[in-house]
Amino acid sequence: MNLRPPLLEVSSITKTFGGVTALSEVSFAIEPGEIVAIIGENGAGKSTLAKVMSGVHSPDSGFVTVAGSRCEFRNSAEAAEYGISRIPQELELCDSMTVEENLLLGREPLKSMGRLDFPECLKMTRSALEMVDLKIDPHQLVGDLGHGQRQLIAIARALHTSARMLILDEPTATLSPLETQVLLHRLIEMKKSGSAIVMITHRLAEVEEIADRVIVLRDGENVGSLEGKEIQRDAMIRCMVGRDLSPIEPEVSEFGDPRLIVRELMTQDHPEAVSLQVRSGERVAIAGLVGSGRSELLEAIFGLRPRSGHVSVDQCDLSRAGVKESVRAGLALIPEERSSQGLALQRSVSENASLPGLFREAGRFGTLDRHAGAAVAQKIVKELDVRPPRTDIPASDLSGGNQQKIVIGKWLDLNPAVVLLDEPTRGVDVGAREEIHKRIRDLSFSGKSVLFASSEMEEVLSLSHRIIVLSEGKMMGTLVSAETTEEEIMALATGGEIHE
Amino acid sequence: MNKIKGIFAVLLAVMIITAFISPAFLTSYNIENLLRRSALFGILGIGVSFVIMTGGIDLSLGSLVCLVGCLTPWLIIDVGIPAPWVLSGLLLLSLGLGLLHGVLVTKLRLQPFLVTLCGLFIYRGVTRGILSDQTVGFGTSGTVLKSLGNGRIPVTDTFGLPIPLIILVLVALGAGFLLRRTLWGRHLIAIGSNETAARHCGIEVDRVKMGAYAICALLTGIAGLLIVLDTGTAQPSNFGNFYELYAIAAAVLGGCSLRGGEGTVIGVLIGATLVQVLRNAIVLIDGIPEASEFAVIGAVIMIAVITDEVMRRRSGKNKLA
Amino acid sequence: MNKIKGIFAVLLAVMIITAFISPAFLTSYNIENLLRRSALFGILGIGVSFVIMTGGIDLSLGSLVCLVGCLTPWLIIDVGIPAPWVLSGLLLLSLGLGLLHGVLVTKLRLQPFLVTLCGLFIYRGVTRGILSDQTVGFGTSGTVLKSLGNGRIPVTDTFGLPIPLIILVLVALGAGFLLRRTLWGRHLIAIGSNETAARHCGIEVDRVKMGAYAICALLTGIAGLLIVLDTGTAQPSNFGNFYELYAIAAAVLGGCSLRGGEGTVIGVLIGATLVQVLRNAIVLIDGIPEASEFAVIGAVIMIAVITDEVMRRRSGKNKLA
Amino acid sequence: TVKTTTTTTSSSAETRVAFVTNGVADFWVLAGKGVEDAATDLNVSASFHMPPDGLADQKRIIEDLLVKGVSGIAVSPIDPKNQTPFLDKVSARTHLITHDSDAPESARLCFVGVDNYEAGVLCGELVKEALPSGGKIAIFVGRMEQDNARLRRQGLLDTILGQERGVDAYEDASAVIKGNGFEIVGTLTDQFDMAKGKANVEDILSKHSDIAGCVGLFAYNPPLILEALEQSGRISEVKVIGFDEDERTLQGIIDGTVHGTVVQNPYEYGARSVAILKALAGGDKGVIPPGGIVNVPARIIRRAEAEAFREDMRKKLGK
Ligand SMILES: Nc1ncnc2c1ncn2[C@@H]1O[C@H](COP(=O)(O)OP(=O)(O)OP(=O)(O)O)[C@@H](O)[C@H]1O
Ligand SMILES: Nc1ncnc2c1ncn2[C@@H]1O[C@H](COP(=O)(O)OP(=O)(O)OP(=O)(O)O)[C@@H](O)[C@H]1O
Ligand SMILES: [Mg+2]
Ligand SMILES: [Mg+2]
Repeated sequence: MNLRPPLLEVSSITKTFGGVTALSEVSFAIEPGEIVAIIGENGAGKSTLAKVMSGVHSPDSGFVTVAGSRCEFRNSAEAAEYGISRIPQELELCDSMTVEENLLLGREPLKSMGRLDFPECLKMTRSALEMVDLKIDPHQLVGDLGHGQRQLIAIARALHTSARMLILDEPTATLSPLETQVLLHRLIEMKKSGSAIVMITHRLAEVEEIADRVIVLRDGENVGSLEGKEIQRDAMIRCMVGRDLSPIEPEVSEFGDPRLIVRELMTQDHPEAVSLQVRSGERVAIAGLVGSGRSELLEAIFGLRPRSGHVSVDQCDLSRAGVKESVRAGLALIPEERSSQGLALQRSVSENASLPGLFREAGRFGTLDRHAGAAVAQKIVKELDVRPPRTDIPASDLSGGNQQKIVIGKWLDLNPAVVLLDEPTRGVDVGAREEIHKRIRDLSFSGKSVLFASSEMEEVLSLSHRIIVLSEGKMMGTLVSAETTEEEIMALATGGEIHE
Repeated sequence: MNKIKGIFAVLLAVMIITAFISPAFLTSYNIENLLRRSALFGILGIGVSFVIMTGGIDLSLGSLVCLVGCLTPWLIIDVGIPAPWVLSGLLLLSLGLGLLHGVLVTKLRLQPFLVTLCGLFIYRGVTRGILSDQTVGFGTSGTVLKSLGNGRIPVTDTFGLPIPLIILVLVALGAGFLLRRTLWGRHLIAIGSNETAARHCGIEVDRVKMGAYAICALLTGIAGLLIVLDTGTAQPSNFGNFYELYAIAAAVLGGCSLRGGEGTVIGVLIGATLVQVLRNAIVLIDGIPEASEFAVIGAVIMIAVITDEVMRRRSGKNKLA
Repeated sequence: MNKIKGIFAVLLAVMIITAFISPAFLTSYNIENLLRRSALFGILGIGVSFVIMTGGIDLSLGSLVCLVGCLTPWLIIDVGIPAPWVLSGLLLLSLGLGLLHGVLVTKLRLQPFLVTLCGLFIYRGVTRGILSDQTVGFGTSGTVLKSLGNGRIPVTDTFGLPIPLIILVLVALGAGFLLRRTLWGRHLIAIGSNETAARHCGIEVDRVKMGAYAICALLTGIAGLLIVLDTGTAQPSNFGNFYELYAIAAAVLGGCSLRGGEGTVIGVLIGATLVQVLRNAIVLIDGIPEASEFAVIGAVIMIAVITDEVMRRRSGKNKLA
Repeated sequence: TVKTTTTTTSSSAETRVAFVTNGVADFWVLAGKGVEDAATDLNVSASFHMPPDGLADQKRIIEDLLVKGVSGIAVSPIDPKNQTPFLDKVSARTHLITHDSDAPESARLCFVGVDNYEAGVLCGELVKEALPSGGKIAIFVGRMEQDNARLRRQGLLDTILGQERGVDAYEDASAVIKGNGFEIVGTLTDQFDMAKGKANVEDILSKHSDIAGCVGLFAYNPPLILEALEQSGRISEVKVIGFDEDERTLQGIIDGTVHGTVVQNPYEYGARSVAILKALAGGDKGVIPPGGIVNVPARIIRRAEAEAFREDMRKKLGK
């Protein structure tokens, strides 16, 4: 071994928030040309570690060393000066600005006197977009893009900084296999050119594919690291959860009458008519690439977007209904972007969790009890194992995965007849993912209908009975899950492009 | 509660200092006056805080006070319509205008600041136009009616509860109940905290918001009535000028964030009282030049806000990001 | 650009209608007056739009106009300090006050609305206190200096370019350059758009924001100077009253969103011009009672805003969520 | 500098009197000077208040003064007719007199000042003198709803139009009024916004190329008229008639650009009010003249009197 200090080293970092210990005595080091994956259950402290490394949080004790010299970052700008760049778990983009402006934010090319160099800007933008294979007008407003495209922009921005040290916090949670492959490919290239990469993810297949080393966090502690051949799904799960996951019970599927009927549904952005039905007890997946219109379809069914065509739930015609009527008719939508669509982050867990179902507790004139909603919130927190199990803290104090549990819990508690889910297990750890999958299955066993969109092929294949594949808002076909493969889905999803 | 400790401390401090310097401060006549004035501005503050909690703002408030305040004596005395009709008509009008603000903000998705800024111009302009800029008032008549604004319920020989205070208490209790103990109130706060999320939860965002604007305008109308019943006369060009700023200041001092989703009724009352106590103190204490009145008010508000912030930081609950 | 089509259309409509009804509208004397007035309010509008683009607001603007406007003649005529010293001193003072706002907003993390509301009270109070509420003015002296505010560069026999217009053009070009062509401008807009994102991208949020408040106050100071040089006299208790509302209205009409992150200089200029043309039209056109002036202004602004919104919806780029 | 706002010249703490104006203006600053001088001479403690925000503000200040305990208040009611009940309440608690504008129906003990209508008549005479053959004139004023504005304008109109509508009349401010060779093209208000006040003059100049005279009813209006006229180069064509004693107005009279101005005597309002209140506090009701009006006449200042008048005023202000 040489005596050169590692590129970055964190030494016995401890970080607490109020009473909660997010990290305790975590140490690890990373060398140039190495890809380290950090895995762990929700709330294990992964994002906190990423934030400490990139200067967003300062640790209570312990320190960060870059190339041998000890650093105390006061903000992320200072970390950036050391070549450390981070893609946050929740997107941080400027919606009222263009793709180009977002991509170059904080590192705009300059001429003299602080003037921007526009031709150079455009050149850099093009090359950044190329890195993630995103074909998009650099002058489009970011606020007009779908979630997946926005995620790709965040990735492109970080990749293009050619940082010495790149930290990615769940970058692939909403990417489909195609975009994920592009990303992983880029990461390997960067690694070869000597960058160090830290990747946080719950998708263990990706870890197997690219990680040189895996660091496992549990309750804020570094409980082990795996290298080379040890990096295997089961080993990782065991290390993370501390036990094996119970195998899924085999199911008997019997479908009843259609509960959700959608006919000739058209929306503003994708004027392609979509018709589908989901029967009682059935689980249907919607698959497609980033921007294929999955979220848009779900939102349109739910009544969030202006639409034409027919939607009904249990014979109840919702064609002209708004969200409120949809909810009362037994429809629920678990949205994709939890920070903007799912939660009011500064409000308490209790307020957030009880919101959609609060009307059930209201008296004749809409009056509420002093403790209205508290019981519901307690129940959700307990059933979904939210950590820490408190309902009085603001939702922003929960880790990403735990926030997701609140979003799911608050809707499932309403016991809806038809559940629409958009990326249901985004950012959720393997254990909780199984738990959520189990609940979704239970729903269908009790005769409910489930329609979900997911970018994760494993989830699409294992959780659904049928798969509807979308491409550019058009239904490309329907596949039976038991008889299809990932390749077949992808072929359909990219169908539009291949024939071009 | 934590949010308003600082303001409350400053209010207490101002009261103690004034009482110490001027013996007149604690006379029952003065306390009665203070209670009446704070009540009037408290009603305005509570009104606007509903709108602020949704993340909106209402700038039209001062002009609406002008509209209602000037039309009341005009319709009753000059036109000769019976008082009950006038009062209920004008309150309905206020409610309607509030609803209109709500419709423009929600259905046409215009910025609340712009909509109510237009209201600020239009209501004052219309009032001035109708009255051709002439002062109106009750003259020596209408004493029964006027007791709504300046009447009192005697408690001791020298002290009586001003009627506006009683109205304020009712309004405050109602507002508190509405905000904390009804579905509507919870939805209002949810909208202010994250409108998209609220919409995703099936909350009828537009309806609730319209309600908030309507309540704000209605309370403004009530305050406008009480104020003109108290003063007895009103000038279209300056009646209610800047009241929107006093009301918003009271609401914000009382812990409402202009980004929405936060605020307590009790805080707004403390905020409204602080401004009135200050103005009273400036007259009572010799040696503060009246011309500098505004400077003193501004400075004390600033001190209150900073105290508040420092206290909150001390309590360590303050976050960085 | 798309954002201001509606406003521009309304401006054109108002101009055409006025020109049609009143032959005086297109006389060179009137156009000159209009240009000068629009220039003065344009400078204020551009100033405040910097702050609005960061997602903040500046309510102290009218009072700062008062402070600068009243102190200028007082210091020059009554105290007898040489004009160059006074001008540069007061502009420096404005800049300093702007920086102070910036520091309070960023370092103490106070709400901009509150900070500048205190400014609104304090600056007016201080001015009134210093001058004991007396009117100040240049009398018949200071004509050279005053030509900065009311001077003109003759172009034809009857028409000349008002000097304030030239200053405005310089300010507008500077502002446009700063916003669109420099790093600082991009960062400013990014902060208004998403402050956390900007912070995490390594932008020095506090510095940029302080700069925005400083520029706003400096431009306000310049406008205050020019206005008093134009009117020749100023009264502390009402000089500049409500100017913050006119300036903010111009900015918002011109496409600035109060949530920050949006806005164009040209839009602000159109917004400022619209308000001035309206006020001019009301006097020129017979039959509009002057008392209803505000009502007309409010109504036309409302029409402009709605036209704008409708046009934007037509263009189909409108989103729901 | 002059400390005019809360002047407390204390020596004998017994007698405290207060002088409340109807708003903030220079005019009142002179009155404040009178209050101050009288207080020193008569050895009483007098405070001086200018409510900035109209009626509600005036009411608030008077209430607070009662709380503070004063033995007499002199007030210029903003809306005498409607404030009568309130003034009655006040006079039940202290010695109340009115100045500048009267509330004859109320229980006030006496009134110090001149009728604004009379002042308007004087102004009308100046206009007729300046424009013997009539012509188009425009009137500029801060606010029309103030009683002094209405009365001044009515006195002016009645005089130049040769009519006798009297003190209770009100003629629509937006109407064009013709008669007697004169045409009043408009009465423009500015709500005390200086920039608007000047813009009003400019707009009238663009609208009427043949305007013959401009009348400014409030102290700051004549200077704004002069400013606009000088800039447009029509200073020699248009006659300017003013009110009150702004420095610029007086200079204009001396320079010949202003035909003349009507001045009241605010200094005397202040001084006499304090004297009367002191006497009343001492139980001397003899200071109240029969009829209850203490006349402090307004007068006309033309070129001949301007210099001397200005000297006198400066002396009073201690400049
Ligand atoms: N700002 C904060 N305030 C208070 N507590 C916090 C804050 N941020 C994180 N925590 C707590 O710290 C712990 C670790 O959170 P962190 O976000 O690092 O988890 P994570 O491993 O990234 O989880 P996930 O997989 O769900 O994203 C959690 O218990 C969380 O509740
Ligand atoms: N609010 C919006 N305004 C305008 N266009 C939108 C909006 N949201 C989505 N789109 C567009 O609609 C298309 C479909 O987006 P949608 O979010 O439904 O895709 P998706 O399949 O869910 O993919 P992902 O969520 O991974 O981006 C995209 O091209 C996107 O640009
Ligand atoms: Mg995380
Ligand atoms: Mg999606």
